[in-house]
Amino acid sequence: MVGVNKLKTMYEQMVTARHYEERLVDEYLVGKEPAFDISAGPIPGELHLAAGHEASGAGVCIHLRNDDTVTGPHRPHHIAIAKGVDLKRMTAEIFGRETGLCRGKGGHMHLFDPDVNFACSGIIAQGCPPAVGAALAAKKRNTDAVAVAFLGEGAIDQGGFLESLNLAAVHDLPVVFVIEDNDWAISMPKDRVTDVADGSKRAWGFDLPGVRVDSDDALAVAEVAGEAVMRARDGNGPTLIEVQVHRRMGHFMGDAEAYRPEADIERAKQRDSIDRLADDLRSHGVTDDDIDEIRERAHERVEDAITWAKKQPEPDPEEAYENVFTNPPATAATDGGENGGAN
Amino acid sequence: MVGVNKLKTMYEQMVTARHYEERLVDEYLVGKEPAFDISAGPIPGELHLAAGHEASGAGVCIHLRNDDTVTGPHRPHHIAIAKGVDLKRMTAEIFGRETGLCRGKGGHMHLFDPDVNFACSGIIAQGCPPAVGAALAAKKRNTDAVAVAFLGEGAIDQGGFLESLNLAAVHDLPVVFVIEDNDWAISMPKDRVTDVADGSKRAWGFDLPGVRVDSDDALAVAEVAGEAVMRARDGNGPTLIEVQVHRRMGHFMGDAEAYRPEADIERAKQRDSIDRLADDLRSHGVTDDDIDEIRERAHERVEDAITWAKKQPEPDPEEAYENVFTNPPATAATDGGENGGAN
Amino acid sequence: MATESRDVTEAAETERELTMSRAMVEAIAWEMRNDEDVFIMGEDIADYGGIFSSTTGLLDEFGRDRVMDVPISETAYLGAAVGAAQAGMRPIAELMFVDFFGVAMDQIYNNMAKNTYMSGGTMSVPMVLTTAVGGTYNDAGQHSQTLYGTFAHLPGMKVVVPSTAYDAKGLMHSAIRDDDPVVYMFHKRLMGLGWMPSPSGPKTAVPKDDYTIPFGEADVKRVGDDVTVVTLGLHVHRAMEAASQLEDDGIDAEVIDLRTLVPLDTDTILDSVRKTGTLLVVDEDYQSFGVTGEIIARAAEGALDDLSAVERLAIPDVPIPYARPLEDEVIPGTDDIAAAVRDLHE
Amino acid sequence: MATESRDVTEAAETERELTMSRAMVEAIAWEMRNDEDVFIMGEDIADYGGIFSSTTGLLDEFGRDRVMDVPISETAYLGAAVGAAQAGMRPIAELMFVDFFGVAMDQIYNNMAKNTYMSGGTMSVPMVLTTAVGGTYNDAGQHSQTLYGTFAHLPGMKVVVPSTAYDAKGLMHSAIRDDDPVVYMFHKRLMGLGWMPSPSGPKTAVPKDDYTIPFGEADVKRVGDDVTVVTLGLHVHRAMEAASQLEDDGIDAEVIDLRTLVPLDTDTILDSVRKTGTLLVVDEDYQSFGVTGEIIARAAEGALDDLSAVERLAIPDVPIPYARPLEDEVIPGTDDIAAAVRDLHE
Ligand SMILES: Cc1ncc(C[n+]2csc(CCOP(=O)(O)OP(=O)(O)O)c2C)c(N)n1
Ligand SMILES: Cc1ncc(C[n+]2csc(CCOP(=O)(O)OP(=O)(O)O)c2C)c(N)n1
Ligand SMILES: [Mg+2]
Ligand SMILES: [Mg+2]
Repeated sequence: MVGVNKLKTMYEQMVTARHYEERLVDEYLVGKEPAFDISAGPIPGELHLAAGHEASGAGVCIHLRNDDTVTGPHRPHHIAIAKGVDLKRMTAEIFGRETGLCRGKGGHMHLFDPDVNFACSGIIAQGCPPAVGAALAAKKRNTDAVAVAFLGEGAIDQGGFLESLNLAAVHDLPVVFVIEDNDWAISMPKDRVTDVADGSKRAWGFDLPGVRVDSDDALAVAEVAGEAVMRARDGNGPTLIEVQVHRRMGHFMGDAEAYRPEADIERAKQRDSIDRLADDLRSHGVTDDDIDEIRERAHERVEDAITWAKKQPEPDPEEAYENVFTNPPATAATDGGENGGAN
Repeated sequence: MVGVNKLKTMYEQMVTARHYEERLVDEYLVGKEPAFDISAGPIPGELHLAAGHEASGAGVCIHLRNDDTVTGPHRPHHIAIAKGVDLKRMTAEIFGRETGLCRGKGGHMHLFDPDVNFACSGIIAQGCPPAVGAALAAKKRNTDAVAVAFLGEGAIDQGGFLESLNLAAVHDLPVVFVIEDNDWAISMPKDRVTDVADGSKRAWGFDLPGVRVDSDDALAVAEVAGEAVMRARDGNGPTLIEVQVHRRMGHFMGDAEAYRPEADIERAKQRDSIDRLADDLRSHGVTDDDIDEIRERAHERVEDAITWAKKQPEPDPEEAYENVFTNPPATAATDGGENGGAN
Repeated sequence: MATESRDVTEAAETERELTMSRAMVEAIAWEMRNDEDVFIMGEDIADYGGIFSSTTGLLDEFGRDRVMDVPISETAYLGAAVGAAQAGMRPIAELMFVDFFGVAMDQIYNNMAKNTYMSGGTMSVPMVLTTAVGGTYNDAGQHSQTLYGTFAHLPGMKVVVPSTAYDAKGLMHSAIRDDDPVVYMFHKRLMGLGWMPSPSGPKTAVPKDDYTIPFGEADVKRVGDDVTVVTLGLHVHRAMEAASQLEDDGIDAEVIDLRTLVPLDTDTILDSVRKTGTLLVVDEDYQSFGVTGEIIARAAEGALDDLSAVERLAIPDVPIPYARPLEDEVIPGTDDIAAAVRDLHE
Repeated sequence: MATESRDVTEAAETERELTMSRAMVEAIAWEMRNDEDVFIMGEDIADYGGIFSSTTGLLDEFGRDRVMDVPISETAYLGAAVGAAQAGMRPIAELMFVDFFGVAMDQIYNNMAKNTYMSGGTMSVPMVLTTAVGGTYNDAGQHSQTLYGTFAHLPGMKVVVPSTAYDAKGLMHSAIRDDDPVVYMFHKRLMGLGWMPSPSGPKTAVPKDDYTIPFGEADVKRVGDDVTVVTLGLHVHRAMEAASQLEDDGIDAEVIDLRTLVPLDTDTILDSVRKTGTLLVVDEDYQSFGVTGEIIARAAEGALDDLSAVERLAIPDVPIPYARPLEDEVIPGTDDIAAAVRDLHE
């Protein structure tokens, strides 16, 4: 059972994520208007926003501890926030600053926070095997830590995910796979790329339990995820979960969504998991004032993070040569010999 | 229904394959005794023999035409023979001769015979995607040709196989996947690497039909495969079949099988699908004389192929530089510039 | 079908300038119109028209059967392209970013590239693998590589890297008609996308008719006596800009656009180096064990006595970082090229 | 833990010669005994002891929890090794043949090699990827490659290629203790397998105690004044044999065993080339865009004025063919090396 305190926490995380991304849109568009140039402005490069996915990040991560591992996909903000990734340093990373989580080397698809065991990969499904590895490490060390891999519904056709199901199953590893089904893989609707409407069915061929949560009802997600995480923590092996979420925006910033029916865009925007969870809170006796307070706190936290991040220094160009190795070889020969450090 | 003529054909193919491999053992060991040196003798390199797998090759390929495509794995002889690959040129290839199927470039794991649309890959499960592609080509060209991909039970955990199931399913392609379950992947018993005892279950997660044939009864295989091939030919999409076969020998020549319980080796040798099919033939009224005649014909064909192959010339070393491209670039610069053709 | 028809059609066509993406698509469409066996597969290539506009408009003309969106299963669909090619079709298959090669490299390398040789020439694999390469827009280490050297190192594939619309069209015609597997690497920054402005060089006059550009012929973009600059892709344009700057200093650089890495036009490089005596290789791939080393080695093998100095500029053996100052540091810029040429000239 | 303890222990140990496979396993076992976080995963590494005897006996001593057979799912288990390493363990993961890299290259390259950099150094990936390389036993194009250049080209992994039992042990200790991902490429022909006889060189005296060999230090196997021969792996032994033959002709070759490709010991190469003036690079990988080009380029960059001739021997940009006369043709042999040195010496 997911009590009211947890629901409040989830709500706060979801509001934080949503507001965070709304604010990122503003910041991202600086320097990109009127002509959109992906490499211009304070936040260059691709930006994949998760508005509409929040219920899945919050509903799953509410059950996790710092020593549990989460691997995220290319659309990671809501998950990172729910997992407790440092919001200031994450924002600084997205702004490409020296004090960012990855010192400006990773950017928004590659957020790494070892303090809360969070990592991403921008390659489809490729966060799954490392999550299995984290679960394997937990098992070997006899801790009761678990690992969770998030992926999109478009990733369920990728070998790296499918192989991971089997490896996790055969060793009964404490890992939960969470498919975020937002109906689209960029421009491809799911029925164009697979016959299986319910992605959790993929589990069947590996003798694993698969469960689908048919709406982005955060409470429902939290209940299903709670069972899966407990199952993993108790040493009873992996679970595959699919959660129906919605993509409220384009695939990435700049995507005009010409391929997407108007009605589908409207539908995605109507179903708001955040409003629904607010109603749930109210039905648990949480007052509108309390809810407003949570919202305000979340908004403030977001503003603080963004303000802080924008004040951070950019990395010195010479830092590009650092961190290839944790233990850099003594010889300077590694990076191109006498001509290393090209520019 | 599989009539007696087809059963006779299957029997002949199975006897051919078994005898062929028995003879290959002799030839392979030439120059490798008393000390086994994998690179010595007339047939160097790895040699994976399929004794005990014959029912699957014959039972499936009996339904195929020359314009149907088959992709084989690293253990391909019985399948190649059942598909009608030129036995002489295949043997010359295994002996590394100029007139071999691949002019001595491929060897036994890489048999290509475009006349009957047969190809192999020595990389686990990697024959599956090209089979899907052949099926796609057939569909695009509106022929009723089909494609069949063979793989071992050890290959069902490999992304290339799993992705292929989905791609075939979503386009309803005329392709049949055949898992040959011989209980072992080199030294690894299947329950060490997957939780699923019945590999055909992998189909479930892709909304595909999966069928297992629980013994290497060639007739049973032929019946199941017949349905699957017809389904494909009629435009009704792919099927996954698993056939229980037996590995009567080591994984490859030279494998002492120290990891394998004596009893398991004995069990594999006792169940002989060839004897069983002979009994089936008898019950269909085929006489012992007829059966002997088939056997003799098969043996003769094998001897002819081996005798012919051994008389073939070895390739000229200079041929190593040919066939990188079908359409070699005009400039000699491709293979290493002025120093190309190293030796 | 005209070959190198630039001269013939130039008069009529100079008015019509195309972006590199439009030129690529024009060649693909021509071939699809003229050969039923040509079709194209990839992620988001149908309705979206390719993330980098490499397939814009093809769905409308040719329909879903010939312009196929595929699952995010690169191993399966690139391998399926191999199978279809072996069956006699001429598939074009797009790998959205070259950086994703690792999920499908077995099909690319062990099947697509090797089956012709392994089959002793009895099979052909007439397919084109198109893929977007390159950085300069801060997309970080998993989306900004060129991997030129990785593909060129492994025998069996022809490797094409166009730098202008004219070349993009002619090389695409050649690629589709070629009976061998061709890896066609287009640089995002050169495509002429509204949202990723190109430098001025890649948009060129492009004949309406079809024409081919043979593989293995480098293009001397600028004749010069002092220093040879060998490069490809985006850096052709940076090298040309640097050469203009250098003119003012009285340095006369020769700029060579390789256009194809396999086959490699060693002769053109050697002729130039024999003339100038100095060689700068500029590349957007990782420095060590790649393109720059190979070009320098070929020059050393073929013209050692004429060589008085060599130098290279490439990604300095680090993954490609996200933040602008870091990415700018590792990708060779116009000024870096000019400075290196000046050094060599001294 | 001794470093380069050859001198100290030599007296006591010269009697004990080991094959390269025994030396590798001895180092792995020592590290597993001394560090609970070290474990090993791979196909057929438990009961079988590794197809090339790279793990013989480990199952008996350490049991199935630490010596894990895995499904034929290279992406999953190599990626799992990355995840376990990031969680603080020190996995060793075997890729049975390097030729299979293509089914798992994304985990190897985009995660194992890059995560340290992409995380700005906040994550480490202390894992060892062991893999068998090389031909000479007629296993054809999908099982005979070395792919040295492919791995060395992509930054973020250290790349180790031992050529003797002594080096194999010391480099393995270093690899396991290193906080970075190390690709440890062992040549099948050097392992000392009963069924694939080694040349006489790789079996050496090996100290019983643990010791490390630092990465980035090439080994000058033979000092000579006339020609520099740079090589690695199996070809160290072929080059040494060639050098013996050449002695009779009065040609004094210097033979350098690189031992690690990343980091690369450029200084040792340059010192030698400055002395001899001529350079032959011998490699079992494909010729173009690989190891040989890089070594020649470094020599040209660093010692152009001292260089009077360069030459290379490698696989001539063809997949590796099966039949004996064909494979023999493409893999450089002792005689090829001797002939090339003679040419250079003229
Ligand atoms: C192996 C690989 N192929 C393709 C891509 C390009 N790509 C990035 S996101 C994406 C769509 C993913 O869809 P889905 O998994 O449903 O996640 P969503 O974006 O909907 O959250 C694709 C194809 C990639 N990053 N990696
Ligand atoms: C991707 C890949 N991984 C590993 C191997 C090495 N290998 C060759 S055969 C084999 C076992 C295959 O077992 P199975 O699929 O059951 O076929 P069987 O040999 O039993 O017929 C392995 C692991 C390979 N060829 N390709
Ligand atoms: Mg999606
Ligand atoms: Mg098997």
